[in-house]
Amino acid sequence: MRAAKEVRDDRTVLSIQEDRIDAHNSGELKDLVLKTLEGGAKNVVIDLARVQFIDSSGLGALLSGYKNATLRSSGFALAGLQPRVRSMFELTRLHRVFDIYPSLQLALSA
Amino acid sequence: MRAAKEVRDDRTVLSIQEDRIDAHNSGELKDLVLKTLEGGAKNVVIDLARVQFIDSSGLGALLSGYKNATLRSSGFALAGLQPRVRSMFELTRLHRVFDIYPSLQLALSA
Amino acid sequence: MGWAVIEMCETFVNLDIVVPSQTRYLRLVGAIAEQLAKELDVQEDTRDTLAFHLNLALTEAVANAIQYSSAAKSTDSVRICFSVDDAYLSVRVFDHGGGFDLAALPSPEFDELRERGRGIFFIRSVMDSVQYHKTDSGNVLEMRKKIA
Amino acid sequence: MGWAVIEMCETFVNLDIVVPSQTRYLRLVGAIAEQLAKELDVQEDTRDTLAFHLNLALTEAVANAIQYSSAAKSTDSVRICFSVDDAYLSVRVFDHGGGFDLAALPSPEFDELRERGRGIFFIRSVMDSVQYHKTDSGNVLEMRKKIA
Ligand SMILES: Nc1ncnc2c1ncn2[C@@H]1O[C@H](COP(=O)(O)OP(=O)(O)O)[C@@H](O)[C@H]1O
Ligand SMILES: Nc1ncnc2c1ncn2[C@@H]1O[C@H](COP(=O)(O)OP(=O)(O)O)[C@@H](O)[C@H]1O
Repeated sequence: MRAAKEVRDDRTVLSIQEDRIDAHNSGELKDLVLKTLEGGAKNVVIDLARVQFIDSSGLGALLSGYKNATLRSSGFALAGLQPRVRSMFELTRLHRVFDIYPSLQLALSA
Repeated sequence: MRAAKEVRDDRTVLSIQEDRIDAHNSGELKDLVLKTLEGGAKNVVIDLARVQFIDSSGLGALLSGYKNATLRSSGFALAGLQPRVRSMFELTRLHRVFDIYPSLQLALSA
Repeated sequence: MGWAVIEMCETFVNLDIVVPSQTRYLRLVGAIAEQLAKELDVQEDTRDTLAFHLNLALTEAVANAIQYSSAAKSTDSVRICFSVDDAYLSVRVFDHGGGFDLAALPSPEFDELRERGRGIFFIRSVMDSVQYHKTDSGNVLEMRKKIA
Repeated sequence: MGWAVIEMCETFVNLDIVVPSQTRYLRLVGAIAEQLAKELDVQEDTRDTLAFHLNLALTEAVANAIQYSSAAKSTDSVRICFSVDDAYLSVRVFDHGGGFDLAALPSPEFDELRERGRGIFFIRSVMDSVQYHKTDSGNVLEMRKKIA
């Protein structure tokens, strides 16, 4: 999984550089988020702007991140969902669970 | 084979509406050109601007048109070759045989 | 005055593919499914959605075939057959695992934030019918989608 | 300061496809070949050319397999196998016709404006090696291309 990590003020941004998240790389995404939280990040934003496709295991990895962040009282937000990705959240009603922003910029200024 | 036929002044333009010419539709291209010549067209221009791919049978269909046109003392020109299509003519040196214009507009004003 | 000379509108498809039982092939399988959707004779405005839905259904089905077979044989491969009969596209994904009872599978509880259990739900959401049965050549998940 | 977290760079490919012996499948076969080229771990700037070349080689090879087999059996299908070993992509196209002697095939005479006889020439132009042999499971045209 290619991803870039960047700290901006109090937020840690993980920008996913893959166009696709599926059972082949969702385990890496899960580990990456977990390590970031274990490293002390208190406000994690996942930028999904480059991701054109996500499957159920990818949603699972993000849910794992969300639950872990909540346990550690860290913020956990998603940004830049492309139409196909957004539809996966809507079908499973997970858009009501996650804190979702149209773009990274809006997530950072929230 | 989807194609549009249009008469402009002394020229008959066949605009190929397919993005691909291969052994599945090259026979139709050959017939189309032949019928156009049999219909009395004296100056045929084939607009290939939409064609992104042509195989050896497609080149064969165009050669058939070229030879038929020559037999009937009709002009026969090609226009709008996309890079992959152009490379096929160059590999077989057929760009030295055909009358080729970068665009339909240039072919019509020639 | 342009006019269409000849137009072919035949719906077709009959494609068999075999890939190793490894998740790295999911992307390729999904891409082939999208490609195939683009070759189908469906309305322009629904083509992209159909492509996405086939990609998703195949990704989920093949991921399951890989995951629930791999205990049985790690050098396994997954076979996928696409075909069109009448107005339906049918896709079959074979696996060589222990199988399961599709009809007995409960719908996911959306309020429980479990990390798994949404694959079949997605397949059911985007396809018109889904069946699973055991055959002599392995188990097969058959997914059908109306395309005309 | 962004940093790459994990990067996977494994070259792979092992794909078997079977289509009916009909020219309408050439487009799909070509598109799958392009898709596959895009999944290979080759340099960005050569990827599009590789995709084109695989599309062309497959289109020509499968067209021949269809044309020179069809006399034999019209309900035939064409099998195509892609695989990577070392730094080579190898593609095999099977046919069930009478076969031919590839080595004895002359190069096309460019000055003669014949309508046919450029298919193998194109395959040879875009691939690094081409072989044809008879096997128990039919004749096979094997094309190899260095990709690393
Ligand atoms: N091919 C299969 N072979 C055996 N069991 C399967 C197969 N596909 C699905 N299942 C079963 O159905 C359940 C639900 O599958 P799915 O909705 O894809 O969720 P997940 O795989 O994330 O658990 C799985 O947990 C598994 O028990
Ligand atoms: N799969 C095949 N089976 C039998 N003969 C073949 C096959 N492929 C090619 N050939 C022979 O090689 C010749 C050259 O093939 P090719 O360069 O593709 O040109 P074309 O098919 O246009 O004649 C063909 O005319 C045919 O005799």
